[in-house]
Amino acid sequence: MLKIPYYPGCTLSTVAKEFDTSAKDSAIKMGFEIEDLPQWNCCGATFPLTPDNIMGLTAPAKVLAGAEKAGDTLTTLCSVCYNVLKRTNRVLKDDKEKLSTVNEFMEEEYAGGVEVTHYLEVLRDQIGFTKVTEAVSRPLKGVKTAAYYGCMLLRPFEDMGIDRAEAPTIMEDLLKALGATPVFFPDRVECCGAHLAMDKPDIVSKLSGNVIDSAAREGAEIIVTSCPLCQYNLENTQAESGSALPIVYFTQILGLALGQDEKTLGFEKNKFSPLALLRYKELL
Amino acid sequence: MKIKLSKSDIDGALVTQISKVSGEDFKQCYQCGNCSGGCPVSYAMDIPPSQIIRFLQLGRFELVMEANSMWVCVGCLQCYSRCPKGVSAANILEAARQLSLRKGTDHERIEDLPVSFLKTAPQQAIVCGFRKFVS
Amino acid sequence: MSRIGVFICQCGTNIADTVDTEKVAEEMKKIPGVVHTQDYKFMCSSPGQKMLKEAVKKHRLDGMIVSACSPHMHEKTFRRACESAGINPYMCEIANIREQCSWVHHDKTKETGTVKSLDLTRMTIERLKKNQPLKPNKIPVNKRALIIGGGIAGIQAALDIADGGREVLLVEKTPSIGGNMAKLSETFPTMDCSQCILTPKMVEAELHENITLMTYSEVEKIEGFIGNFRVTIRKKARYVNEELCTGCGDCWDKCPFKQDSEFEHGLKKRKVIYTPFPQSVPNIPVIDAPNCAMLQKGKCGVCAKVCGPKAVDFEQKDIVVEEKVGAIVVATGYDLMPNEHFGEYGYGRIKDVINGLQFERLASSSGPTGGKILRPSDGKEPQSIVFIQCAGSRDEKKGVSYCSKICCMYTAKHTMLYRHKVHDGQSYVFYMDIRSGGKRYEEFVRGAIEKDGAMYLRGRVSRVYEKDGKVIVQGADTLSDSQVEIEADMVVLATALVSRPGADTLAQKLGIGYDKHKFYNEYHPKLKPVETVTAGIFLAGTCLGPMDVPESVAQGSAAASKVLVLTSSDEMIKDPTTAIVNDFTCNACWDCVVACPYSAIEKTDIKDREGNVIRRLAHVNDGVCTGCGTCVAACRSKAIDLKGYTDEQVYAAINAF
Amino acid sequence: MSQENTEETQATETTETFEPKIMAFVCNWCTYAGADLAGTSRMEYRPNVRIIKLPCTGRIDPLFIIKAFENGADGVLVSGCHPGDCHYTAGNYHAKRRWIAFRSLMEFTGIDTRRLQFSWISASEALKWVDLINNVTDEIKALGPFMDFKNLKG
Ligand SMILES: Cc1cc2nc3c(=O)[nH]c(=O)nc-3n(C[C@H](O)[C@H](O)[C@H](O)COP(=O)(O)OP(=O)(O)OC[C@H]3O[C@@H](n4cnc5c(N)ncnc54)[C@H](O)[C@@H]3O)c2cc1C
Ligand SMILES: Cc1cc2nc3c(=O)[nH]c(=O)nc-3n(C[C@H](O)[C@H](O)[C@H](O)COP(=O)(O)OP(=O)(O)OC[C@H]3O[C@@H](n4cnc5c(N)ncnc54)[C@H](O)[C@@H]3O)c2cc1C
Ligand code: SF4
Ligand code: SF4
Ligand code: SF4
Ligand code: SF4
Ligand code: SF4
Ligand code: SF4
Ligand code: SF4
Ligand code: SF4
Repeated sequence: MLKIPYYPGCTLSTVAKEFDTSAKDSAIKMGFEIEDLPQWNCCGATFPLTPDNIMGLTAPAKVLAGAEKAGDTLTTLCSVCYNVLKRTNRVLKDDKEKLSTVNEFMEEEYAGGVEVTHYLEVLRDQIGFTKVTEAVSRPLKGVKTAAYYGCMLLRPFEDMGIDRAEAPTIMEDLLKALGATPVFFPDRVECCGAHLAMDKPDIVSKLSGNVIDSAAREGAEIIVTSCPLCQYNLENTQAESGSALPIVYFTQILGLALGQDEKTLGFEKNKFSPLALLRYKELL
Repeated sequence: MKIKLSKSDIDGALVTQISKVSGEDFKQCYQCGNCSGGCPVSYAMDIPPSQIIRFLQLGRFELVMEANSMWVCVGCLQCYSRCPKGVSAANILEAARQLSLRKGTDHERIEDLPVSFLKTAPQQAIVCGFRKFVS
Repeated sequence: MSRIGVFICQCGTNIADTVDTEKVAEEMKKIPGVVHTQDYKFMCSSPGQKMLKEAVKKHRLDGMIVSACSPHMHEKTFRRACESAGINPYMCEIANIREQCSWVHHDKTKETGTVKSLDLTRMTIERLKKNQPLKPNKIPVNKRALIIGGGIAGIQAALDIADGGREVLLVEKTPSIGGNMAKLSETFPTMDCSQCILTPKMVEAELHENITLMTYSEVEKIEGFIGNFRVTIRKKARYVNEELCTGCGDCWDKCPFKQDSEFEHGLKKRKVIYTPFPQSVPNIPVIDAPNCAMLQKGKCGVCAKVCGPKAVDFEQKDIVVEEKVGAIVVATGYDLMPNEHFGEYGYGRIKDVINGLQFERLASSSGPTGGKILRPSDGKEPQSIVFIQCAGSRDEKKGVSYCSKICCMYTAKHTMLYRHKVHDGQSYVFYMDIRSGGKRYEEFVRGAIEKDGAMYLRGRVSRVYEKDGKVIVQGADTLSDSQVEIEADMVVLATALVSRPGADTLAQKLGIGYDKHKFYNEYHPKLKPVETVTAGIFLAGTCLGPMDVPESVAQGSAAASKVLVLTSSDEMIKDPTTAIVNDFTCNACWDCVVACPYSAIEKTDIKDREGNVIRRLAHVNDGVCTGCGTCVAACRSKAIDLKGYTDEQVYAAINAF
Repeated sequence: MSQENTEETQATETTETFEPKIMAFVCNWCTYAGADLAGTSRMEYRPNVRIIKLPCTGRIDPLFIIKAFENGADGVLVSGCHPGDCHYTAGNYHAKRRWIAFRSLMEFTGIDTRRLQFSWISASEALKWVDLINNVTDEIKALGPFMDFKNLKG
């Protein structure tokens, strides 16, 4: 079975465990495996935007160095981890001087031989969405599902390149493969407010509120994301505002479609579970 | 506001420093306003991103440092992604934060954060927040 | 008119679907004068046309109607067919039963379309009965061309026409050709030296066997019409014999008196006997008569004494010549808006406030400072310069409403020239918008900002004043919402381009239109950009409105090509649709003369044998008349009519309605 | 419709079945081409109008209009290039001045000025032409047949 080295990151090992497990279980259903790096550390959760900040690159560089031992690709799930690792990797590959400076701060040197991919890319480019459809045993027929991309999965385009930055379809294509009806809504690449949750909750409410309203207006019944912080912000905002769209990781929906036992998918952690809706639609 | 403009302002040391730290050349910006137009939080900023750059072009470093803009910027890169000149307001605001934090003054203290947040929030939010707000 | 053929086209099914063409053909046969009718599938096809021609012969037709598509489509086709069948092409008329009938009335019973086709065909038949055979006007064409204005646009036009093998007369008002471009230092967007690219063209114009230069000359009168203009030109006295002068310069070296140089815009003096600039073409001086001691007071004559070939001639007089040409290109260029418009900017009061052309002279290596940027007041190198854009432009109240189009570009150029010459100098540019449309233009301006560090401020300057040897500029930067004050060493105004003084008088002489800013009007701003309403007169360059060198040159070439087209044959064929005056009924009220938008109607005198004027009459010049018919409707005595659209023809159609 | 049978039908016509005759004087360059375009675009409009093409609206003599009414027109339409667009630069200005004078003359002679309509239609305004013809036809229809001149001519 195809085994791909995998970086879970802090949040997926704790608060967003369901993201991690649903992805792993789904992979097996589709005939591959993602395997935790034997050793890893926090990526820093933010890519340093000032080019003079080399220290900010060392944490993700360590992850990359570890990954290099496990293979030549590294996959991730969390949008932020993906962003930080991919951009760092790019900088280190392009700028040999920076690479050697960073290497001076690490026990194990990184040679620049890793390709960072997202789980979505693995599905699209390595497995193929048609294969995914073949593995589907519980098509999500008629479920109007909105994919919320947020910022980090897509931007900046020249570094991330996963899909068109302003008009991505990778998640919608996956949703289609699962039999669901993707809902394209205007705010799907707008920001949720991210870490401002820490000290400016009112801004987050506003931004996340916009995202939810925008999806709801287009008739979404479920929102999927690939970022725990997006999930957190959207869900919290909803709790405040009283609307009740389930906001889940795309892998949870994937798991459902692949016929995994819904009890293993962690929906109990969601403030608003999609299960009732799916039962109502007689999909479960 | 009245500005007396001279060469020493335009090429001022602090402005040069922020340009160096951010890696951005302010002269590149042509003040089209796209960044401010798309920035999800410019409504909450004292000075919106494009005007931050304008003040830096004019050598008004102190105005930039006094404004809340850098602390409101969420780093979403909307500005940079859509800037027709490839200028990153995000980098510039990060540089402003860095210059402020590198003086050793923190913008947030962990003690001040609500416990509920610390308990439930994804780690990444906390890590990221501290990277942005604490020296 | 007695033998008319009527042909009804089915246009495949395009007409036949909604018009019963057979019935139309039948009905039309009943009209007196119609001797033959026929409907056919495709009238415009070769068999269709052949059929027409055969019918003409067989039925001895002397006129025909084709009821078919719009005349805009096939009128020419059918008239040509007529002509080859031996009847006058203007005896063929089209009834439009496709675009204006079968295609717009979708009634499948054919009732609607047929009724209308009957009406349209009948009206056309009645009209045709009043038609007269017409002959296209043939006008002889004089192949010489006159160019008025020897700037880059005029020079280009002259060279192209001359290269095309036609004789050109280039009339320039000042002592040398070259115009404003001769004053420029380097030129955007490529920054090549203006003199370097212009001088060879000036010399080529001087030496070209087909070009006659008349500098220091002005057009006084223009008569005639397309192909046949008579032009009166005054060649002003130079007081130097052009044949004898060798251009040695001894005269101006020795002349003891000085005046401000027009060419240097007052930044330098010239002698009273002078050439405007060293590369002048022709390199022959003129004496500035009002300031010459000899000519005014009869004392001096130094120049004449030192002149080896004895070329100075104080007795010289203006010469007035008449020239015949077939086409005229007007390329009289522009001026900068005069100083007095800028009270708040201190122009004329503060020495270190100058205009764009003055800056060009400062930057020019052949200029008054040898190419060093030095400020006029004390000759010091300015450490900071403020450029004020839209000075006078886009100022409805005190200046002109339009954008001068090139000042954004030349200001960017000036900041670059300044930075290249004064490395640590800082330039500031106040602008309202940056207008740099054009190939590589935007990149040029960005270069000034990004590479050469010009500080652009979005706002207008409110005032400029002097303080402690500095020029204080107070304006706004709307981008930062602030009032801005700059202590500058020098200020350059990007002054509006305006039309030449006297542009209107010249236009009136030529009979061409001009706008309220006295820029000349093109015939059609998009499709006839270098033509005027007066046939045979063309425009090029900045006399039309602000434009840069590339555009002026393109227009010079465009005008030249128009001239070459016009002079490509000895005769011009013109549509015979022109007005004609009935000599017996015209009572010389001149209503038509006033109404004609083309000044095609002349007031003529009828003289008896002794030469006494016995009557006056309107007379239409076929060469000029465009056939609009405005005069006809204006004439209260019904003494003027329009061939092809006579009152009779129109009434016949109305009566058949 | 030939003249004879128009008169015949008119006698028995009620306003509902009355089909007005409208004469249009249009310039060759703008309105004529606009009307052609309506055809090229296969638009549809009321069949009541008969066009007389002239080089320019400047050519239109007020007497043409009177003549048209005399010959049984129930309405007359005059249309040319937009002001400033005249193929002959200024013909339509002259025309406009003339019409203004003519309109007051019409009023004076007691013809309902609604029977005479002016319009600017460019070569690209096929739709405007269609609307104009439809509207004018409806309006004239509502006004009923124009009898004054016909009776005069009688
Ligand atoms: C400060 C400044 C900088 C510029 N820099 C640039 C640049 O870098 N690049 C660029 O492309 N363009 C530049 N331009 C624009 C450029 O000067 C013009 O586009 C060009 O000179 C226009 O040429 P012209 O032949 O139309 O008119 P002109 O150069 O004005 O020539 C007209 C000629 O006609 C003559 N004349 C006028 N009236 C009569 C008459 N009645 N009878 C006979 N002769 C007559 C005049 O004496 C003159 O010689 C600049 C303009 C300014 C003001
Ligand atoms: C939205 C818009 C609005 C505009 N509005 C205006 C306006 O209001 N006023 C105005 O003045 N201008 C306007 N323009 C500009 C105007 O369209 C252009 O200036 C003009 O059409 C250019 O004409 P052209 O002949 O140079 O090129 P084109 O119109 O592009 O014609 C080129 C022709 O060459 C053919 N061709 C290309 N390659 C080959 C080949 N290898 N072999 C053979 N044939 C080939 C093409 O098929 C085409 O038919 C507008 C433009 C746009 C985009
Ligand atoms: S989008 Fe770019 S060019 Fe436009 S104002 Fe912002 S930084 Fe400047
Ligand atoms: S990165 Fe900051 S400045 Fe740029 S759009 Fe996002 S929040 Fe606004
Ligand atoms: S003449 Fe006109 S209507 Fe007849 S076939 Fe040709 S295109 Fe059609
Ligand atoms: S006029 Fe005489 S002195 Fe003067 S340039 Fe001519 S030849 Fe020389
Ligand atoms: S005569 Fe006139 S031009 Fe000659 S030198 Fe004397 S002042 Fe000069
Ligand atoms: S070209 Fe520029 S400076 Fe000149 S008038 Fe236009 S906008 Fe103003
Ligand atoms: S308007 Fe008629 S009468 Fe008067 S001058 Fe002209 S042609 Fe003669
Ligand atoms: S037809 Fe037109 S151009 Fe000709 S003379 Fe009459 S008004 Fe002038």
